[in-house]
Order: sequence, then structure tokens, then C-alpha cells
Amino acid sequence: MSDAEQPGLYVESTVIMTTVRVVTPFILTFGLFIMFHGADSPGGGFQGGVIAGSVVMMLAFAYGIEATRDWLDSRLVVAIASLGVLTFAGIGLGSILLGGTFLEYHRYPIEKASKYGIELVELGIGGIVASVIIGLFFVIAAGFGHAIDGGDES
Amino acid sequence: MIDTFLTHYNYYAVVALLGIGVYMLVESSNLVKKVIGMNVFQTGIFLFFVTAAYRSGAGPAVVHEGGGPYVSPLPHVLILTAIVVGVSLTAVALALIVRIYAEYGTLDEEVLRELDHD
Amino acid sequence: MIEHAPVLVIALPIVGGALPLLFGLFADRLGWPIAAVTLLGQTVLAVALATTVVDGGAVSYVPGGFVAPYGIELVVDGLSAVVLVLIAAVSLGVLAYARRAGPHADSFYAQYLLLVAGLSGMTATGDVFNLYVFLEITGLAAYGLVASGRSASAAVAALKYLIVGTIGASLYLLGAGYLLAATGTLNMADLAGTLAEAGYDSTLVLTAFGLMIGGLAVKVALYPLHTWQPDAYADAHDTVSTLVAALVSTVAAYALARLLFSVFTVGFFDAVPIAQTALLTVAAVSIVAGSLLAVAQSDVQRMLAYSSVSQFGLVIAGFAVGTQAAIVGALVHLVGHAVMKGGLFAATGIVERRTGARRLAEYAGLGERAPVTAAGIAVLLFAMVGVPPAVGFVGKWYIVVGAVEAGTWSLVVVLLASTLLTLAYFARLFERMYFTAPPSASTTDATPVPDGGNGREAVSTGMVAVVVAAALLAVVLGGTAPLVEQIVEQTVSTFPHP
Amino acid sequence: MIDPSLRPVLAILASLLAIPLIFATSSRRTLRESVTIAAALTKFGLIASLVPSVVWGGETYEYALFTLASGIELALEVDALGLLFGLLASLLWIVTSFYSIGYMRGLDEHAQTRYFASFAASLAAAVGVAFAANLLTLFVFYELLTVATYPLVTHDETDEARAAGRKYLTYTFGGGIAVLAGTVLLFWATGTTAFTPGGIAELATTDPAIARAIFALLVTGFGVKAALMPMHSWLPDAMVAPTPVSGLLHAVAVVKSGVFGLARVILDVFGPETVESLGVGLSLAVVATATLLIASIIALGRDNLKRRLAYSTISQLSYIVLGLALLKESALIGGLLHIPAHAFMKLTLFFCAGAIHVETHTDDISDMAGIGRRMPLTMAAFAVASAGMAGIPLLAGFVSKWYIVIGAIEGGGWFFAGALLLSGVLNIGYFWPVVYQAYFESPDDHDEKPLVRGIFGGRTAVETDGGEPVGAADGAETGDHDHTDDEPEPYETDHLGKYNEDHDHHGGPPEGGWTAAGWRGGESTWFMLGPILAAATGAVVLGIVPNTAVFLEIVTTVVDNLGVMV
Repeated sequence: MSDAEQPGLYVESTVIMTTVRVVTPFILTFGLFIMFHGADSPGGGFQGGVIAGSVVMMLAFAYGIEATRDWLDSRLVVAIASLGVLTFAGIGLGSILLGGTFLEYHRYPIEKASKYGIELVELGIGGIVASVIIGLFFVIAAGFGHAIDGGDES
Repeated sequence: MIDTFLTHYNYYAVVALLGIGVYMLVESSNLVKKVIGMNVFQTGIFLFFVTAAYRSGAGPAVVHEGGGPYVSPLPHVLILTAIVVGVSLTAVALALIVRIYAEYGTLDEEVLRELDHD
Repeated sequence: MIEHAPVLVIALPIVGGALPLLFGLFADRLGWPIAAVTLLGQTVLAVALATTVVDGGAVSYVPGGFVAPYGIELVVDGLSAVVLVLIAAVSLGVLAYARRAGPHADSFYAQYLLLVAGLSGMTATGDVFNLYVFLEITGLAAYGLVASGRSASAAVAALKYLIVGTIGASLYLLGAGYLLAATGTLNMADLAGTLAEAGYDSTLVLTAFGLMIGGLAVKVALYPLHTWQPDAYADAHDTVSTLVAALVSTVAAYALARLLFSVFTVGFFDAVPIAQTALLTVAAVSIVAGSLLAVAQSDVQRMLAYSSVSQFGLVIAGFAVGTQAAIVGALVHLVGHAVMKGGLFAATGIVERRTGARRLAEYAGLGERAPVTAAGIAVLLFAMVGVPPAVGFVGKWYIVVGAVEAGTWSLVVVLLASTLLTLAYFARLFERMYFTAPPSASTTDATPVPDGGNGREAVSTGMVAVVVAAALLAVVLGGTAPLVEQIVEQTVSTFPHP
Repeated sequence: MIDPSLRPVLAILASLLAIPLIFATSSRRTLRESVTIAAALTKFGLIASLVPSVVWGGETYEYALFTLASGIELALEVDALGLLFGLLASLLWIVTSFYSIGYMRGLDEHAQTRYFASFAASLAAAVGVAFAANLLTLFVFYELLTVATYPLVTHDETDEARAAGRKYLTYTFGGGIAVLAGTVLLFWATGTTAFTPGGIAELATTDPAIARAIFALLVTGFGVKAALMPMHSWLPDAMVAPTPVSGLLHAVAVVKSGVFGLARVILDVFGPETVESLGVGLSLAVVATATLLIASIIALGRDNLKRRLAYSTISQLSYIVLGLALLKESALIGGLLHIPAHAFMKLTLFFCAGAIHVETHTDDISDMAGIGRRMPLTMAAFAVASAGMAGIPLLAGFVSKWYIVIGAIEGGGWFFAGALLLSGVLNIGYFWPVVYQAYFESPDDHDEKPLVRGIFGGRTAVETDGGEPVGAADGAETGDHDHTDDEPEPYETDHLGKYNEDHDHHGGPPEGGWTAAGWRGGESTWFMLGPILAAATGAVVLGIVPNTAVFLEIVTTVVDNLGVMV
């Protein structure tokens, strides 16, 4: 299928490539900035994650999906997503273990537990959102048949 | 008439966005345009929420001082979530479109339907 | 620990869904065992939760200690407990089917568990907006799963599903916005009271009702909002169509009922009878139109898909009638339909693997080519038609009793006629399987493939066992009606009455 | 000794459990057939053992299986009325099982395992109908009976058989819907569906319009299987089924389940008094009378023997319905007694038709001239049974009809009495030619046409190749065929195609006329002759000593239990 995918789909454009190259670092920084907020200032993992994830998509549009797929280690994406989920769930379940309810931050015996708890969760969510968007984009663009036949796990 | 328009222009914008979105969904046979229409439709809803959050005479939810019109933060939070959902949906939709184009070489719904029947 | 169960039923599949991806980096084919362990745990949790609810009444849970209505509340009452158990059990059953049938990718199992999490979330939530979020999580997982079909048309079907489904969810969100504008709250229990204050016949509330119910009706696939459904069911991978056909519309129908009873409450129907009439009309039209469309199909899976349109008309009619008996009936039919339709889709998958048959005509003589599967299909078909004492009959009985109590006579006629309508399309399949000679000389592979033998694609005993289990359940589940009735009786008494 | 209240459950299980055994032994024909026979004997034994305490002891046994829906249990109850039907069905199953073996072997039918399994399932459902303790339980088994008999109707796998099967399902499920609707209404109006001798008390006080609606729905629903006109047309079509099926199911189990349902509705749901006060009995009586006359007249014009018997069945069933609808004590006794009486006689007739088919492949009456030479015993039994049908004294039909006529006159219904007598004449009109032709004509000099060509309804032309597809397509004698393959695989040669080589030759006498067969059973196998003679003997016994044969006693008990008579 990758043979069928290439011709006609990707058009190299200097304008797009240059723009993306310039803009990308700023967007990624902005994404992280948003992600680290959320507890007491506007921001949060969803928004930041989407912005961070859009970076990879921009790269894909500028340099071609297959090229980006090869460049980006798919294991990294998967790892970020799973770790994000586990962070979120771990903090939530941890408060249960400490005798509270799910996500009851102030059960944690640290200062400003609520703030750091929320921001950690936001970071986890940001990771999930970013990598899920990236992953979905790649996975479904290729189809599961691709994943099964080629053993390509992404 | 003019008065209602001037005071409720945001609701007119909502209706316009919803209408344009639905029109694109129904009328366009290009799948990408359909997805854009879907986005426009959702944007109309987001605008509706944000607009409806404005409450004259209400007090702020957390801070208890000062006067003047405040904006309820709840709809904004909700819409932020909804926007994320919308973006994920768009991502999935575009990914599907990429795959469809790779398989069929067209994004025209009519052509796809004919191909499917063969 | 059990008091945390409402959140655990959502958190567990999410965590479980992350693991296959993570472990997939180090080892192959860990998806299935992880999913199996997760869903086993999920089933145990759901059953334990249901037991608690049946014994001690509804359980509510507020994550993070933010008190409702500010925080998001999870509420599990009798109605949701039944659906939670159904979700866990059916997804576990389908997993047994997936072991051989695939797809085997780790990402498939991640999405599978994400779907379970979304469905459980929809069921357990007590917040209108939260319901939207879980609706979309479910949707996202379902679109991805449908797209995993082997054929390219699966992607088209998934996109169609995505666009229509998103519009449905968006309408629901818009309706939630109207509710928020009318009352200033999104908590279901809160809404029940504040809506009555806002006045049931106010334009805001009426619009909200129309939009939210309309949006959910898209997800349920009531006629004429069903257009996404036949393609999605027929083009998806067998495992996926089994899971999606059994659960996704089912939980959407549950959500619709939840809105009717916990948010708008029975008082709404009393105040605005036209709303009830409209919903009943849509349901009745759905019953008839779905059946007629099903009769016209030559592809078996599409026929089953249109049959769902008709059967969900029955369920929604039961909920819309709103008497206790009708709710019992709708719930029984909801559960029964999930088992029966899931079993049928699983069976068609087996048939296709074994004989390559997809169309009705190709099912000829299946009774001899694949006796066990064919017998399973036959039992499920007759259960669906409503031959007593199978579950299909029990559900219908209660719905009809409820409709009679409510005095909706024209609905009673449609409900009764639905038996014959269902028979109209299922009898053709049955006749084809048992009383038509298989295609002999014309096709190349005239030699019949014995059950369990080597067919075109491997069919495991587990897959056949799923079909047989579904058939047995379809017969036996009818006996659980008194339990369901007890649960509903208990739950209905907790529904808000303004 | 098994607890009596458990016995009805075991009676149902006896044939139900036989099904897996039948499938398990499908490759060994004799073993499979013994399973059927053993199940039939066990079932009959269990049911018969209940007769003393129920009929003479006045006991009823109840056994609740499980709660099916709010306030309604799936429960079994043995009372006299149920015993009447259960005893009859299980007794005749034994007879029919032997006959089936002979018939299926004689024709080397395909899919015999499915046939015997469905047969066992049908009987389980029929006994369930008999012992149902409430209307919903009755409905459950009533619907299961439909499902179980469907494979038997469609057994031949020809287009005609499939069409008949579709029609059968549509009609009976349609009737099932009416029963369901009636049951729901009844439950809604009275809060119960349990059978109560003399009627459910609450019904007498229910709004008459609703009560009438319930009655109409239930009667319509059960009327489908009881083949009341205009809901009868599935029955003649269903005659494409193998003859033992037509015999047991379409003369006893299935149609009688409809009649039995009607009896339950009139006697135990509404009660004669309520039916009387609602004034619905009369309309039912009129429908029944019309059916019995019209069906008899149509029967005159049917040349295919099984179709003629089918119309005769429709007519005779209406005797029973009429007896029930007249609401007089004698009429009730007569009507109920006609259930076993008709069963024995009609079973004999169908068995004879089947035997003729197996031995000579003749299905049309016009081809049967002189067949008495070829099949003397069979035709003798046929003559006896038809005489009984017509109500000739000393035979079963006479006793029951006598009671019905008395009841009709008691009720001042000279009209009904007249119709009954007229129908008796018509009975003779359509049976006598068969007997006459068989013994007193030879193939050369007989009149080719039936007495009257179809003047009422149905098809105007007499179908010379009949409704029975096997006989229709095939035509020569048994010896012509290659019967070495035990069970033809349908996908190799379909059932019709197997015989296609001699398509144009119809059944009837061979070139040189019928060969004579002795009176000692040379005409057929004893597997078939035995059951024929047994059924015929039953008909005679019921006629000569009705008081000794247990059925009249059961019927009297039923009617006595009703308490106050109108």
C-alpha cells in the first residue's frame, strides 16, 4: 500500500517546508508552556497536548507522512501515550490507596499537593493527547492491514 | 430589528456557522470539505457555549469582590474539552481520508459510491 | 474498595488499554492476554458493583472530592448496573472470539479497551457534559475500530460513521448548552429539579430536549438517522461488528433513557405530551421501516444491521412509554438484543471464514455445511423473532404490557406486528440455511467443509463457543426478567418526580 | 414412585431428551428409531399413570418451573382437560412412530434424523400445551410447537414445500400475535392468566367491550391453528409434508392445540357463563358452522386424497369448536369427545393415504379405482374410518356427534342441528366415492372425475398431479427407483431431481391393472399396517364402548369440574 500512497499524495513545497522549519520550535515550546499550566492559571494538558501533537502533523504535511514516520521513532510515541495514561491513573488511584477518593490530590503528603498533582496530571494528559493524535494519524493513515502484514507497530 | 441584531449578533453568528456547516456537509461531495463543514458546525456550537456564558448581573464564581459583568468559567472549560475532542475527531477523519485517497485515488463521494457498488 | 468501583470500571480499561501499547514495545502479541485479564477484572468489578446496587441502592461517587454539582459525579443505579455488567460480559465474550479472529495488533486491543472505557463511562456518569465526553471517546474508539476492517471500504464506512456520529454528538452538545443556559447546571440530579423550575414547556427546555434526544437517536441509529450504521456494521472486521453491534447502540439507547428519566423526568412527558408522542412515533416508524429495509437486503450482515434499526425502535418505544413494565421490557430487550445481535454477527463472521458466504443466497444448505454454527444462528433468529420463552419474547411481553397500561393502542399494534415483520426477514435466512440445497455443481468447491475442519480461514472452537453461548444465553436470559424487574422497580422509585 | 406433580415435566422431557439421542444415533438407523419408540412409550406411560388420580381421584397437580414475567409463572398443571389432550397426543405418538418408521423406510426419505428429532420436539411442545397452567405458558408451548413443526412441513425442500412452510409460519405466528395481544389484554384487565375452571372471576366484571376484544383476539389466534375459516388455508398447503406428519400433527397435535386453546379460553378463562353473557358464543358458533359446511363442500371437489382429507379435517375441527361454542353440557361433552374421536379416525385415514402413496405412489382419488384389490386391509380400515367420520353408529364419530346434536337441540339451535346433519350427509358424499371406487370399480370403467369439481374457492381446476410433490413428480412404482443410497445428500441430487426421469407418468394403476394382494398383509409392511389397524381399532372401540374407553370419562370429569352449567 505504501507504493500506492506515495505518488500524487505528497508535493514538496519550499514555502511550506521553510515555514514549518521556522515555526516548529515555537509551537512546541508554546505547547509545553500551556501544558505546565492548568492548576491556577489558564492552560492544561488537552490544549497543550493538541498543540504539541500538531507539530508532528505539520512536519508530516511538510516532509511527507512516510518520511516523518521513519524519522519519528514510533516506540517513543507509544511510550509517551502509555506513560501519560499511567501517570494520570497512577495519581488517581494513588489517592484511593491513601484513603481518599479518585484524584483527591490533598491526600498526598506534600506541599501544594493539589497544584502539583493537577499539573502532573495535565502533563500526563498532554502526553496522551499529543501522542494519541500523532498515533491515530499514522495508524489510520496506514490502516491496520499495514500493521498486521508488516508487523509495523505504531 | 436592527436593535436585536446589534445586541444578539453573536447568536446570529452561531446560526450562520451552524447553517454553513450543515450546508457543506450535505451539499459537498468532497470528503475533505465535508470534514471542514463538520468543523464549522462544531465551531458554531463552541461559539454558542462561550456566548451563553456571559451573564449580566452575575457574580464571579471564585473571587468575591468587585462588580461589573462576569463571565461564567464553566462553559469555557467545557468548550476547551470539546475543542480537544473536535480536534481528535478531525485528526481521525483526516487520517481516514488519507487512507481512502490512497486506496481509491479519489475523494469524491459519488465516485466512491460507484466504486463500492462494482 | 467497592465504594470506588464506579470510577474503577472506567479507570481499569483505560489503564488496561495503555499497557498493550507499552508492552508492545518489548514483546509481541501481549495485547490479547492483557485485554483478557483487564476485562476479567472489569467483569468482576461490574458484577460486584451490581450486587452492591441491588442490595443497597444507588451508589454515587465524586472523584477528587469536588462536591456535586461543582464536581463531576458518577452515579450507578440499578439501570446502569445492569448495563455495566452487560458491557463487561459482552466485551469479554467478544474477546474470546477475537483470539483467533483477530485483528491481532496491539493497537487494536488498546482501542478495544478504550471503547469499553468509553461505554462504561457513558453508563456510570451523572453529568450531562461528561456524558458528551464519554460519548465522543466511545465514538473515537468505534471509528478507529471500524476502520480496522480488512477492506478499503471499511475506511469509507468509518468516515461516514464519523461524520454522522459527530453531528449527532454535536447536536447533543448543543442541547446540553441549552440546558446550561436554562438552568446553569449540568449535573443530572440537579437538572431534574431546576428544569422543573425553569418550566418544562419553555422554549429553551423543549429545544434542548429535541437536540439531545435527536443527537442520541443518531447514535442509537433510529430511522431515518441510521444511515451510517449498515455500512459500519457490514464493512468492519467481524470482531468489531460483533462488539459494535452488541454494545455501542445499546449504550446510546441507555443514555437516551437516562436523559428521559433522570434529567427530563416523567414530569416532562406529562407537561409536554407532544414530546412523548413524537418519540413514540419515531420509534414506531423505526420498527416498521427497519424491518422493511431488512427484507430488501441480500447481504446477511446488512440485513442484521437493518434489523438493529427495527429492534432499537422497540427498545426506545419501551423507554418512551415510560411505565414500569415498559422500562423493564426495554431493559430486558436491550440486554437480550445485545446478546442476540452480537451472537449473530459473530456467527456470520464464522460462516464467512468457513465458506466465504456473505450473501443470503450463499447461505443455502448451511445446516449441513456448518451444523453447529447454523443451529446457533437458527436459535438466535427465533429468539429475535420473539418465540417464547427466549429473551426476545420476554422483553416484548413487558413492553407490550406497558404500552397497554399506558393505553397507547396504535403502538401496541406496531409492537405486535413487529413479530411478523422480524419473521419476514429472518425466515428467509432460516429457510435458506436448512431447506435449500447448497450450490453444488456450479461452484468450484462443492465438497462440504465439515464443522471444525480446515476451511478457508481458521475458525477456532472458541469462536464457535461464543456463538453457542450467545444462543444459550438468548434462551436462558428470559428467566432473569424477574430480577430485572426487581432492579427496575427499585430504581424507578428513585427517579426524580418533580 | 415419582412424585405425580413432577410427571408432566418428565413427560415433556421424555421427548425433549430424546432429541440429542436421536442426533447422536443418526448414523445407526435402527438405534435411532428405537430411541423414538422408547421415548414415546415412556411419555405415554408417564401421562397414563396420572389418569387414575386425576380422573377418578379428582386431583390436580401443579408444578411451577420459573417465573417468566411479573406475576406469571411458567407452570405446568395436570387437570382432566389437559390430560385428555396429553393422553391422546402421547398415545397416538406411539402409533405414529411405528408408522413413521415404515413410511420413511418405504420411501427412503432424506434427512430422517431431522425428521424424527423435529417430531420429538413437536410432541414435547404439544404435551406442554396440554399441561400449561396458564395462558402464557400455553402460549409459550404453542409458539414452540409452531417452530418445531416447521421443519416437518418444509421437509421435502422443494419450492412448494418452502412456500407451504412460509405460509404456515406466517399464519401461525400471525395467530400467535393475536394470542399474545389477547393474553396481554387479559393480564392487564384481570392481573392473572391462570386457568380457572368456570372462568376467571374478574373477567365477568371487566368492561364488556374489552372482554369481547380479548375473546375475539384469543379466538382468532387459536382459530388459526384450529383452521377456522377464513384462516384455514395453511392447512391444505401443509399437506406437502410427509404423511405421518399430516396424520399426527395436522389431524392431532397442531390443529388440536388450536382447538385445545379454544377450549381453555371458553372453559377456563372466560367460563361458559361469561361467554354466554357476553354473547360471543353465538358468533363463534356461526363461524364454526359456516366453516364445517363450506369445508365439506370444498372437500367434495378435491381429487388429491390428502387435500380432501385436509378439508375434511377443517370441517371436523369445526364440529369441536361448534360443540364448545354452543355452551350446553351435552354439546361440550360432544365437542370434547370429538377431539379423540376425530383423532383416531383421521389418523387412520391419513395412514391409509400414506400407505397407498408408499406402495403405489398414487395420490389422486381418480387413480384409485379398484385399489381395494391391491390394498384390501388398508382400504377396509379406510372404509371404517370414513364411516365413523360420517357419524355412522357404533363408530367413534357417532357418539360425539350425537352429543353435539343433542346439545344443539337443547339450546334451541335447530339451525345448528340441521347444519350438523347436512354436514354428515356431505361427509358421506366425499368419502363414499373413495371407498366405492376402491372396491367396486376397476381402472377401466371408473368415472374419472370427482363428484363435484371445486365449486367453492380454491383452485377451479382439479389438480391431477396433486399437491404432494413427491407423488406429483414421481409416478412409477417403487421398484423403478434406485434406492440404494440411504440418505440422499441434497446437494448432490435434490429431492425432486432424483425422480425426474419419469416425470410425465402419473401415479395410478400399473399397465396391467392392480395386482391382487391377500388379506394377510401382503400389501405393505406391518410397520404401516399395524398402526393403521391400531388406529382404526381405537375408532371402533370409542364407538362401541365409549364408557369403557377412558376418554368419555375424562370429558365428563372436565364438564363436571366446570361446576354450574348454563
